[in-house]
Order: sequence, then structure tokens, then C-alpha cells
Amino acid sequence: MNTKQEIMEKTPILKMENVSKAFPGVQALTDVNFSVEQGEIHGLVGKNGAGKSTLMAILMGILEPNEGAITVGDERFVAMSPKEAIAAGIAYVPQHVAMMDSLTVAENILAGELPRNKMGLVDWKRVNQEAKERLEKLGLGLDVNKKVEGLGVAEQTMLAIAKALFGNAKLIILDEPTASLSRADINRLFSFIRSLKDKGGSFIYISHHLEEVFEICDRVTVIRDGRVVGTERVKDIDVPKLIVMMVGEDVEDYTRESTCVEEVILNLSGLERRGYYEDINLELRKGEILGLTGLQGCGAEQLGKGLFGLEPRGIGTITIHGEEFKAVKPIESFNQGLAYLPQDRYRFGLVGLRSVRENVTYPVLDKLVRLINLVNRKEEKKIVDQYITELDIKTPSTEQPVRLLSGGNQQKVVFAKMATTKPDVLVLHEPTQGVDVRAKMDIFRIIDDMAKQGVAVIIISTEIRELMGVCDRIVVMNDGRLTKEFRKGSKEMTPEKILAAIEGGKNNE
Amino acid sequence: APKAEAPAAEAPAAEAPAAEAPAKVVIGYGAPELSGAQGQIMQGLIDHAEAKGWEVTTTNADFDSEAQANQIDDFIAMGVNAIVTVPVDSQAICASVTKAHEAGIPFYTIDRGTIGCAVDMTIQSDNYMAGKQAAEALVAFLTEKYGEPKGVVLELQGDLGQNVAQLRGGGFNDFLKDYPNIEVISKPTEWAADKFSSATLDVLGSRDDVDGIYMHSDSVGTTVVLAALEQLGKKFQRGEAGHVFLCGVDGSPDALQAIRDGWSDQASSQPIPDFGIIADWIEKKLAGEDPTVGEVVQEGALWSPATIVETESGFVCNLATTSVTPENADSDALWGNN
Amino acid sequence: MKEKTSKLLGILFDNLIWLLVAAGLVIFSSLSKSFRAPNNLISLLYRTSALGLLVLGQSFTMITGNFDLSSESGLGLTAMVAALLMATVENGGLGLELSPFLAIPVMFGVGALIGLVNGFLITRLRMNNLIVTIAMQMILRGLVYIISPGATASFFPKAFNWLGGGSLYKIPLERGFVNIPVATVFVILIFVIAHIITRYTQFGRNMYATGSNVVAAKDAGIDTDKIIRWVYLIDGLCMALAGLLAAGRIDSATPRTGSGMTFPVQAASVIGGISMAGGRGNMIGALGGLMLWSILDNGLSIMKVSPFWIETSRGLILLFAVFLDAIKVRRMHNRSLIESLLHTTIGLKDKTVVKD
Amino acid sequence: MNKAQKKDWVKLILDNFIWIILAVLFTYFAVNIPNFTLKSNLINILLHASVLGILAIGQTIVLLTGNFDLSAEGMVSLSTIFAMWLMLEPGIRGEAQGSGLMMNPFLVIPIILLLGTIVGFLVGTMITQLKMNGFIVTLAMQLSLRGAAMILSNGQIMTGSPKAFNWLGSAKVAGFPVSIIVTILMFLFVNYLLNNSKFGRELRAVGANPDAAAASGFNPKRTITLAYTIGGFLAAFAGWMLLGRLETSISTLGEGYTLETVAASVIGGVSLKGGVGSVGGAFAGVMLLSLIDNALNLMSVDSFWVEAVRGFIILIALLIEAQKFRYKPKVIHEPAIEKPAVSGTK
Ligand SMILES: Nc1ncnc2c1ncn2[C@@H]1O[C@H](COP(=O)(O)OP(=O)(O)OP(=O)(O)O)[C@@H](O)[C@H]1O
Ligand SMILES: Nc1ncnc2c1ncn2[C@@H]1O[C@H](COP(=O)(O)OP(=O)(O)OP(=O)(O)O)[C@@H](O)[C@H]1O
Ligand SMILES: [Mg+2]
Ligand SMILES: [Mg+2]
Repeated sequence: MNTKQEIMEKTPILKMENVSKAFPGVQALTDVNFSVEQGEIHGLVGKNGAGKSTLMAILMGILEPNEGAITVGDERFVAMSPKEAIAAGIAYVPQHVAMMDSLTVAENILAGELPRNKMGLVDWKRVNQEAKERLEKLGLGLDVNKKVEGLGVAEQTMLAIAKALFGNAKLIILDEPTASLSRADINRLFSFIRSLKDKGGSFIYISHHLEEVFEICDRVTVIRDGRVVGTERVKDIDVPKLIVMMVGEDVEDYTRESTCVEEVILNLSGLERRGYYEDINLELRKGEILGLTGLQGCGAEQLGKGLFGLEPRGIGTITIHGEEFKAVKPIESFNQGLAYLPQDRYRFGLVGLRSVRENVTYPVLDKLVRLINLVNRKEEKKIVDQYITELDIKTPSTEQPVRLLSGGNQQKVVFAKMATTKPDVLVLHEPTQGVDVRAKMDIFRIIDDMAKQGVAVIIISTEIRELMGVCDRIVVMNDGRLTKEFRKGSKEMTPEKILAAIEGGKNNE
Repeated sequence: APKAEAPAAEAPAAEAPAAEAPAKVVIGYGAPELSGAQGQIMQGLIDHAEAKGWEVTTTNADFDSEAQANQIDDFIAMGVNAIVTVPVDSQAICASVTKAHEAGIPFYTIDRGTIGCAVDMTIQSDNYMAGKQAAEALVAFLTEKYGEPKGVVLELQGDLGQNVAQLRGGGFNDFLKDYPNIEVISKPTEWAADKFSSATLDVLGSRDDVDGIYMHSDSVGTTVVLAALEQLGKKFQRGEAGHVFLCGVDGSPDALQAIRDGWSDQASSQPIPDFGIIADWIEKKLAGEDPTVGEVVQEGALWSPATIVETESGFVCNLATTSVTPENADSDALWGNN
Repeated sequence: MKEKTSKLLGILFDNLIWLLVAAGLVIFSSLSKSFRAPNNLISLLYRTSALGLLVLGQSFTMITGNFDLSSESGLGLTAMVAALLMATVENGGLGLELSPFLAIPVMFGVGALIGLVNGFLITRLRMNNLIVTIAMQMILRGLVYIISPGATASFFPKAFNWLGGGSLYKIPLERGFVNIPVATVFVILIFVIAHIITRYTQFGRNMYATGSNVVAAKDAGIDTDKIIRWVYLIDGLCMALAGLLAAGRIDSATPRTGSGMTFPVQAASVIGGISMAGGRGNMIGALGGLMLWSILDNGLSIMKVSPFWIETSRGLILLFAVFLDAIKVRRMHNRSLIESLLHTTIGLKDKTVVKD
Repeated sequence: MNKAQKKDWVKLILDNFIWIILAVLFTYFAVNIPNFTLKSNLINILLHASVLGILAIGQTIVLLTGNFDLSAEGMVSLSTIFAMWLMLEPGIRGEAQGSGLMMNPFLVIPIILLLGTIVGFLVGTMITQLKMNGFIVTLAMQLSLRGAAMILSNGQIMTGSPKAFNWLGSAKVAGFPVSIIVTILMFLFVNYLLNNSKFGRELRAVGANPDAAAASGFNPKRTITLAYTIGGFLAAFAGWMLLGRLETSISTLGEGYTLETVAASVIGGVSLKGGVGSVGGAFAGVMLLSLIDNALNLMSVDSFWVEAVRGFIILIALLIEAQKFRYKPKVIHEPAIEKPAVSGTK
């Protein structure tokens, strides 16, 4: 075993040579050379729409390249099929995990390789058992008999990872696995990845969280506009350098000075939904940006959805501008001045089949409607073009179906859509997930502008650094209760303290 | 052949056994469908049966032989005294006939015989003959029009899966075989009114040389076809130039009316409600009596004289059909007129 | 105690279809003596055996997220082919008077062929499964008319009718006997097999995976297209079996045999809990759907409901069945039963309170 | 950008591929079938397309929301029978009893249109508010409506609708049937509406992803209900048109229209999963079917072959149409999410 590894050392397990790929209206990849060595964790970074996922899709045989060749181990492919890719020992956690909603967690994890008894029939006992073990190794305590429908994005990602990591794959691709994961999950994930690496496993790791790249990767390759800018050992560079490689200029964390005034807009008192959250009391001022953070399943998600009416809200009173907020359905919430950016952009955020233009203007159609509800195309186009430039959404045209955009660009569309509504209260759940360093700044600037115009904003997120940069106040939620509050400027407000507060709930159990 | 009297006279004799069996006599009637003439047939049987104080339970197979088989199973399960059906399919029905006889229940069919098994009696009007009658009228018309039997005629067929349609088509086409100069364009319609319409529109809309139209069912066809002709500006009365000769089978009220109004020319009228007289023979059967081969006469009845013959599919009672033309279109004896 | 009962209710609701079946049996039995006659009860599945096979095929395709509207004609064609081969000339056959043991394999050949063509068009040429099968329905029915042509072929060797019309065992009674038809037993048997396939084999689970989410299934290395092709092949064989049952049942094949079965097939499967979205439902449920359908069919006609009213009654009863089914869907929203009931019946519920 | 424009052309062609097929087929028939291009025949083709077309509009609107409507053909049957029942004199015509109300057509027309609308609304409500399975609900509704028609008519043919009523179905303007003009106008209007109105956006959004639509401030339930309501109205309207042409009705009228309309819509590029497609495409689909039927009536095809040939041509058309998938890029960015139970279809 060990000797074998010695030999394999330094020999690339994967080589992609001169790979090019064009889509209608988009040159996604030009002449990309990319290789991964046995037993290394190879980072892959680049702006949204740079071509990372496309490259991986080609590697998995989901897309076929226009040119180029792929060598896995000692096999050479011009274009491989998904079956071949899997046979060659490559496992893939796509940027957008697809789950079989109508099947149980256990079956989703083991699909295609269900354990069978000697009669060749599926052995459900063992199916559940193995699934359970895998999840526990990743520190997930999910009920494996539950159907996947109703699970959150984070949980679904973890399932996908659980599926990929435990196969006997030689090379494992993780395309933005942490976009929706909490820090705790990430830590567990990383330690597990390392243990596999020690056993000789190789990884391709895609992320927009550059500090993660430095934390876990050995080498990193940067792609810009479909071209490889370069490959570096992480030892040899630092974050700013990397950013310059990606973006072409350097970007520092976004910070702002508070714009909030005394006038209270939103008031939550005694909000409670059994099993999710209880005793929620909160005041939000005009122009204030409030960060709400906590562990997965701390109840923040349900609170957000509840406020907006995607899920039952439970009991308690809410007032906006002093008058009671009774909305139980999204449409009513919009009308009463509350807008919400959902975390699960595929279920709640986007209508993938429809164009960028349509998606952006859905919530404001009423304002665009002229006689007998015909939409005013001119104004519509104005709005859309404005956001496409402001967020530099990478799309061949406004008519491109959103599902054909890159993940980050899709996220930008979701954000643009919410920004168009000019609400009194804006609730954003992970607004920057999957978005590149540069675009994050644009997003925060827009949030800032809205706050300046007097909108009260709640950002539900696990990205403490970002929150610290942009929020006037950060509230920590623990097992459904608001346990701690940090004010901007107070010396209390340090990442360590906040993290402690977040984990706190767990500790005192 | 010995001449039997009209079975109605036998009625008193039938009382006795009916009395022995205290339970009311129940007849199971299985209709193949309920649109057009079929509804009339069912009503006819019900009328005759209820006149005898019997009860009739009815089902509708909707053109589905298997459904009919199921429904007859149900009758057997209910233990009816006799089963009467209009078979969806003359051969497919046999499985059910055997079952019924095994259960000791007499089995009768109306309008269509069985093929391959014997029933207690079939009462029918000759569909093949009906088609012939239409063809005769057509030939007469064409000969008058051109001095010789030639021309083009559109045949609107019923559902070719059913032997009614095949007989009505067969009688018509076989008769025309002797007239090579008459071209027949046949279009299937599955008895559907809209298909009658579109076929007429399409064919007459694309060619002007069509002299006549033969409808496998004038109860479905007459109004529809006339409406279509009007659409095409080809609706002329008898005698006018460009009049399209209309003939068909059934002798529905509309058809007769159209004949009287001079739009239509011929209809082979079936003695549809009279099929119900099968009740008389059922009564006999229940009294343990078999039909007698020979002629049956009843004064003033259009179906009379009917002839009873014994075939390998059991006794068959053929009721006369009438070719209705402007001359006899008013006769009250026609079912379409009352 | 309280959650025990609600748990019980939960179980009942998950097998709602069988609840309905039971209800149907009880109601009709109490209403009609002839309905509860043992022979009639046993014949419930006998009368719909052919339908059952189509439901089975349909369920398979629907589990993978596809439709098959061609099966009714497939049944007709396979039946007619066999009939033509076996029947004598005067009975509408070709006069080959083939032995059933040759004719039946030919049937299955035809069925398999239909399945293969469907599968090929849908997976290789990426044609919309619904329309493909609609077109196939026309084509196959057309072929029946062409080969027959338009005539019935009947009277087959006993061996051929055994499965569809034969009786397995006759229990003598004081008057008459209780007859256990082969078809009844056969249908139950085949549904059990189907259940085992769908629940306990890798192939079966791959069917669900495919129907539940093609992308995910592909990611898991499942060759979804292959699965779909297999499913349509099986479906084709089901048509042949159905043809065998239907033809054997009435000892003949008419040009119309099977026509108009499409909607009953769909209805039975969907009532049985097979989702048209794919990936949901199980064969036992489908069997229940079949039972319910034939209970309605048999019950209504035995109840001396006027044929004019049967359609309507069936429609309304169907509506009621789906209505109950809807309550079940609400339960999936993990609501309490009472709430579901309230909500489903009049849409009234205190929106702001939810008991989990 | 130039490249992108070229690609847009490809897209344009692909999206309107059905029209090309239509054109090809038309030329083929025109060349091979005598009299095919006669004015009277062309009018006939449109005439057949009219009733089916109206129904196809309704079907498309419902399909866009990701649902089926199997009940429309039942409404065609009931609306016509009910109209007859209201207008005819009591039972002089065999068994087919009119109610004897002898109602004035100008009253009857609004009544049946209202009937259709109400039934459509009921269906929609059952599906959205009571969360009942759309497929079965509409199927059951079809049975019930047909049944009602059968009860009203005793299963008998009812003939002889008054002239005033038949206007829509049989009248002509300058030798051009009103029904065609109305149908074409209807298509143009609805097509424009769906492509430019908020309602159109809403329909497609709800069909493609109900949850996201709801989260975007739409009301899926309202939309779906509205779609079915419109469908019901159009079904009754089609009934009015058809009765006007046939002057005859029977409870079995319109059997098989459901499959035809669904086929037409899908051939015209409407997705059964909802969210994509246009009424214009559906119109092309209807034209295709009607073209085929007409051609089959003109050609001297053996009656026994008609059905098979018909199916075969449809299959070929679809086959060609389907091959455009080869020019469409694969999607790597959307987990094919299954729709939740908004429409009741679990
Ligand atoms: N199926 C498709 N059709 C057309 N264009 C596509 C398609 N898939 C991807 N693209 C385009 O290719 C480019 C690269 O996309 P890709 O998803 O690889 O970017 P990415 O690096 O993964 O971005 P992100 O960080 O946002 O995930 C983008 O501009 C995207 O719009
Ligand atoms: N227990 C639950 N957990 C999670 N989500 C839920 C739960 N109950 C309902 N929802 C979601 O909350 C939303 C509103 O609930 P509900 O089912 O009342 O909507 P609805 O029935 O469409 O509204 P209406 O009252 O108009 O029928 C729906 O999107 C539903 O999916
Ligand atoms: Mg990506
Ligand atoms: Mg509700």
C-alpha cells in the first residue's frame, strides 16, 4: 500500500489538456490545461461564470468539450460518458445537488449501489444502517427513513457529500460544497477530507471562500473568463495575490458606517412556532442592517420563511410602521412592505425555465403594468439592464433562461429581483452564497444604498466576517431563541466572541 | 310451413307459469350503446316487457365487448329470468351465451345475430337488405339523371369494427358491383356526428362531381350532412339542378322529415321499436314453449310479415324493413313518425 | 393514547386506497344481495384482469416519470394477431389454426416489439413520451383494423382460454358452485411479483430514482435511458399478457378489443397512488386502485343504476375518492389530521397556528 | 455579440420548427393531392381547425400552469345538449325531449357560456383549494358532464338548432366562415395577451415553479383556478361553435378531443411540465392535425388504413420536431426540482 503510494506520488491522477467549450452566445472555456496529482487537494477558483463548473461537467462527461482530451490515471478520453467517469473512479458533488425528493435519505445516499442479500434482493435493514453510519461519520444525525423532500439546502448538500466521499472514488470533485454550509459543518467536512487525503484520495475543491482554499488546499488553479491564469502552491501566495489573479484588481472587505436612525420600522414581539423558535422579540430601525446568525437548524431559516409566509409563522405579533402585519402569504407580505430573499434559490428563488428579464421583474410587474395588464417592455428592459451592469451578471442576453446561467450569476439574479422591490423591510437569507469576492462587494453596496434610502434590512447568514462588515447589529440565535446581541463598534464584536456565542448553545447542552 | 298465429294470442297460456314463479319476471337487457336507434330499441323492449308487468334492468356496454361480457356476468349473478342483448360483437358474445345457458338462463339477441353459438332467438331486421334498398334507390336516381347508371357517391361508414356497419356497407356495395360506372368513395366515421360533417365537407368541398351520399346511419347523419351541404352551397331540393341524392339506413324522424321536405330521398326504415315483440317469445319460453318455424303475421304492423327460421345460431326472426321514399314517407306505421 | 390513535389514523391514511376498497365492498354488499354473492366477489378481479395488466404496465412507466397511452391498442393488436393465427377461416382467422403454444409466443413477440419501439423513440430519439404513445395508439389500432380487416376472429383452443377464461377450482355449493377463475389468482400473483420487483430489486429502485429525479439518478451512475427502455419493454409484455387475458375471456378478438381502456388504466393507477410526476406509489396501491375501479364498475351495474346515470355516478364517486386522497396529501405537510380535514374541506384553518 | 446573434437565429428556427414542418407537409400535399389547394378545401382545413383550435387554446392555458384538463370535451358535449334541451320543443323528435322552454338562442348562448365558466371554476377550485389530483378531478368531471348530457338527452340525438344559434358555427362573411375568423382572431388575441401581459408571465411562472412564483408575489392557486375557468368558458364556446355547424348534438359528441388538443399543444411546443410554450405553437399543432385529417379525406386511402396512416404521419412530424434537442445545450445548473403538491399532483 504505502510503497505503491510512493510510486504514484507526483504522477498526475488527472490531466485535462487544451479543453475548450462554447455555448450559444458564450465561450465558456478556451484551451484549458489542468492537472491534479495523486493525494493532493487542488483548489479551483475564479469569478462567477469563469467556467469552473463547466470544466467539471466536462470532466464528468455531462457535457462534451469542443476540443481537448482528458487523461484519468493512464486512460485517455476525448470525451467521456458519465458512466466512464464514475468507472474511472471520479465522484462528483455538483454545485447544485439534485436529490430524489420522493425517496428516503438512506436510499438517496446509496442509490445505484443498494446493499443486497444473497438472494439478490435489496436488504433495507443494511441500507438504513450503512446510510446512518455514513451520516454519523460526517456528524449528521438525520433520520434516514425520512423522505428528502422538506430537507434544507445545507442538509441536501451534506447528503450529496456523504454519497460522494464514501464511494471508493480516487478523485472527488467538490463544487462549492460550503456555499450553504455552517462553519461547524465545514469543520467536520474538512477533517474528513483530510483523513481521506491521507489515505491517498485526491480532491478538486471549488469555492469562493478563499480562506477555505488556503485552509485546506495544496495547490490552486485560477480561471478567468474561461482561461487558466495560473496554478500556484498555496504556500507561495496569499489572499490578495489570489484575488488579483481572479479579478485583475484587489478587493478588500466591505465596510460601511451606520445609516440607521431612531424611528422603529419592524417590531417582533413574542413570536413562537413550536419546535422551531420561541420568545422572539426584536426591534428594527429605519435604515438599520441587522445580522441574524446561528447554527444550522437554529430556527433562523423558519423565522425568515415564517415572516414572509412561505411557512406557517406560529403565534406572536408583528408590526411594521406601527400597524399590525397580518400577511400569511408571500403576496400579502409584499403588499404590506416585506420582501424576502430565500436561501433555496431553486425552490423559491428562480423560475429557471424563464428568462433573466422575466425573473428580475416578477415582483414589480404591478408597477410595470399599463392598460389591461400589459407589461411596459421599455421600462422593464431599463430595470433589467441596470442590474445586469450593476452586478455584472454574466449572460449573453436578457432573454437567456436563468437555468443556463452560472450558479453565482443565478444568485445575482435572485438578489436583483429582491432589490427591485422597494420594501420597508428586506429579509435576506444568505444573499451572497456562491457569489465571487468582487460581486459580494456590489451586493453589499446595493444593500447599503437601500439602507440609506431607509429600508430596514435583516441578513440571515453564517458568514460572520461579511456580517461584521456590513451590519449595525448582529443577533445570535440558539435553539430557537435570540441569545446574544453584538453592536457595531463595541469591542465585544469580534469573530471569536460571535463564534463562541453561536456554538454556545451547543456547549451548555 | 304451418302458419302460427300472432304470439300475442298466446298470452293467457303464459299466465300460468308466471303465477307459479311468485317472483316478478326480471329481464336483463344489455345495450351496446345508447345513442341514436339503440335507445329506441331499448325503449321498445322496455315498453313491451312492462306491458306484461315485467321488470327490465338495463346496462350499456359502450361498444366494449368485454364490458358487455362483464354486464352479462352481472345479470347471471342477479339471477334474471332471461337475458336480452344487442351484441357488441356477434362472435365475442358467445362466451357469455354459453355461461348464461349453463346457469339455465334463456338468451335472446336483438338487431344482430350471434356467430358460432346458438341463442334461444334472434330478432333482427336485415341490415344487408337495408343497404341494398338504399343502393336500388340510388341507381334509379342516377339512371334518371344521366340516362344510365353512372356517377359518384360518398359512403359515410359507421364503425368498421361492427358487423352492422359491415352489413350496411356490404349490401350497398354488393348491389353496386353490377354498375361499374358508379364510383363509391368510402369514409369511416365511427358513427361520430363531427366526422360525418368533416368527411362531407372535405370530399364535396374538393370535388363537384359527387351525385349522392349514403349514410350508414341517417339518425346521426341527416341533419349534419344537410348542414354541411349548406356550408358548401350545395344544398338543393329534389328536382333542382345540383341536388345531392341522400339515402341512408335507420329511417329516423329527421330523415323522414327531410324526405318530406324534399332535401333527402330515401331511408331504409327499420322496425326498431317492434323488436320489443321478442318479449312475446320470451313469455312462451318461460312457459316452456319453443318458437315455431314459419311466418308470423300481425295486421297493420310494418314488421309483418315476419319469418322465423331455425339456423345453427338458434331461431332467427327476420322483421321486414321498409324502403321509405317520398311516396310512403308519411306512413304512421314508420317508427320515425311517432 | 391520543397520539396512538393519530398514529393509527396515519397508518390507515397511508393505505387509504384499501380503506376505500373495503368501504366500497361493505357498502355495495349491504346494498345488494347479488353483489355479495361469493361468485360475484371473486369475479371482481376476474372481470378486470386485462385492465389489471395494463395498470401494471402503466404504473411501471409512470414510476419512471413517463406515460403510456398506447397500451389499449397494444392489447388489441396482440390479441388480434394471436386470434388470426389460431382461429379457423370461417371464424375469421387466417386458417393457419396454429397451436396456442406457438401463437402465444408470437403475441409476446409483438408485445415486446411494441415496447422496444416505444422505448427507442422516447429515449434514443428524445420524442415526447405522451405524444409518441398517443400516435402509437392510433397506429396499433389501425394495424388491428388492417390485419383483421375489421372482422372478429374467435373460438380458440381451450388451452388459449385457460388463463383468461378458465377456472382454477370449483367449490360445490348446495345450488351451483363457487368458481375460482385462473385470471383472478393470476392477477394477484403478478402484482405481488411486480411489488417484489419494484421494492426489492436494484432495477426496481432505479425505476424510482429515474422517476424521482433524472439528474440525481444519472449522478448516481444509473443509466436512466436504459431503465426507461426496459420499463417500456416490460410494459409491452404486459400488453401481450392483457391481450391473452382479454381474448381468452371472451374467446375472441374484436377489432375494438381494448379500445377506451386508456382512461380507466390511468385512473386506476393514479387512484392507487402512482404519481404522474414519477417516483411515487407502489404496486400494492395500484392493485387497490384496480380493485376500487372494478368494484365501482360491478357494483353500479349490479345496483340496477340506469345506464344513463352510471357515467355520472362513477364520475362523482371518483371525485370523492380523490377528495379523500387530497386529505392524505395535506398530511404530507405534516399537519394534524383534524387540521387537514378542516383545511381540505373548507380551506379554513388558523393559518398562524400550526401543530407539528 | 455577432456570434450570439447568429445563435439567436438558430434559436428562432428551433422555436418555430413546427411551422417549417407544417409548410413542408402542406407543399407535399399540395403537389400530390388534386384539388387540395382549392379555396373551398383550404377553408375546410381551417374550418376543422376552428373548434379544435378553440379547445386547444384552453388546453394550452391549463398546460402552461403544469396541469391537464380532461374535462373540456365533456363540456363540449354537455353545453351542446343543454343548449338543445333549452331550445327544442318537447319530444316531437322521437325520444329526444326538449324541455319545451323553447328558450331564445340569445338567452341560451350566455347561459351555456356561463355554465362552462362555472364548471371550469369548480374544477379549478377543487384542484387548488381542496388539493385534489388534477388528472382524476378533470377525468371524473368529464364522466360527470357526459353523464349529465346523456341524462338530459336520454342518449338520443338532438337535432335542429335554430338559425340564430347557428350563426357562429355556420354563417359566412364574404364567403368566409365566421367560425374561422373568430378562431383566428381569438388565437391572435390570446397569443398577444400571454406574451405581453402580467397574466401570461404569471401562468408560465406558476407552471414552471409554483413555489418560486408564490415567493415572487404571485398567487398560484388563483392563477391555476383562473386557467381552468378560462378553459371551461372556451370549452362551452367551442360547443356553441360546433353545434352551430352540426345543428345536431349527442352525448358522445367530442369524444377523443382531449387527446387531440393535448397532442396539438405538445406538438406545438407546449411542455407538459408547464411553463414553456405558446398558444401560437398550439395553433400550429392544431393546423397540423387538421391538415392531416383533410388530406386523408381527399386521398383515396382504404378506410381500414386511415387511422394507422394518421398516427404514422403524426409520429413522423413529431420525430422531426423532436430532433431539435440535438442543437440545445445541456443544462448543468438546475437540479431538476420536482414540483410540490400545489396542483394536487403529488
Ligand atoms: N447550458 C448552458 N448554456 C449556455 N451557457 C452556459 C451553460 N452552462 C454554462 N453556461 C455559461 O458558461 C459560463 C461558465 O459557467 P460556469 O457555471 O462554468 O461558471 P462558474 O465558474 O461555475 O461560475 P460560478 O462560480 O458562478 O459557479 C457562464 O457564463 C454560463 O453563463
Ligand atoms: N407544516 C409545514 N411545514 C412546512 N411548510 C408548510 C407546512 N404547512 C404548510 N407549509 C407550506 O406553507 C405554505 C402555506 O401553507 P398552505 O398549505 O396553507 O398554503 P395553501 O394551502 O396553498 O394556502 P391556501 O390557504 O390558499 O390553501 C405552503 O407553501 C406549504 O407548502
Ligand atoms: Mg459553478
Ligand atoms: Mg390552503
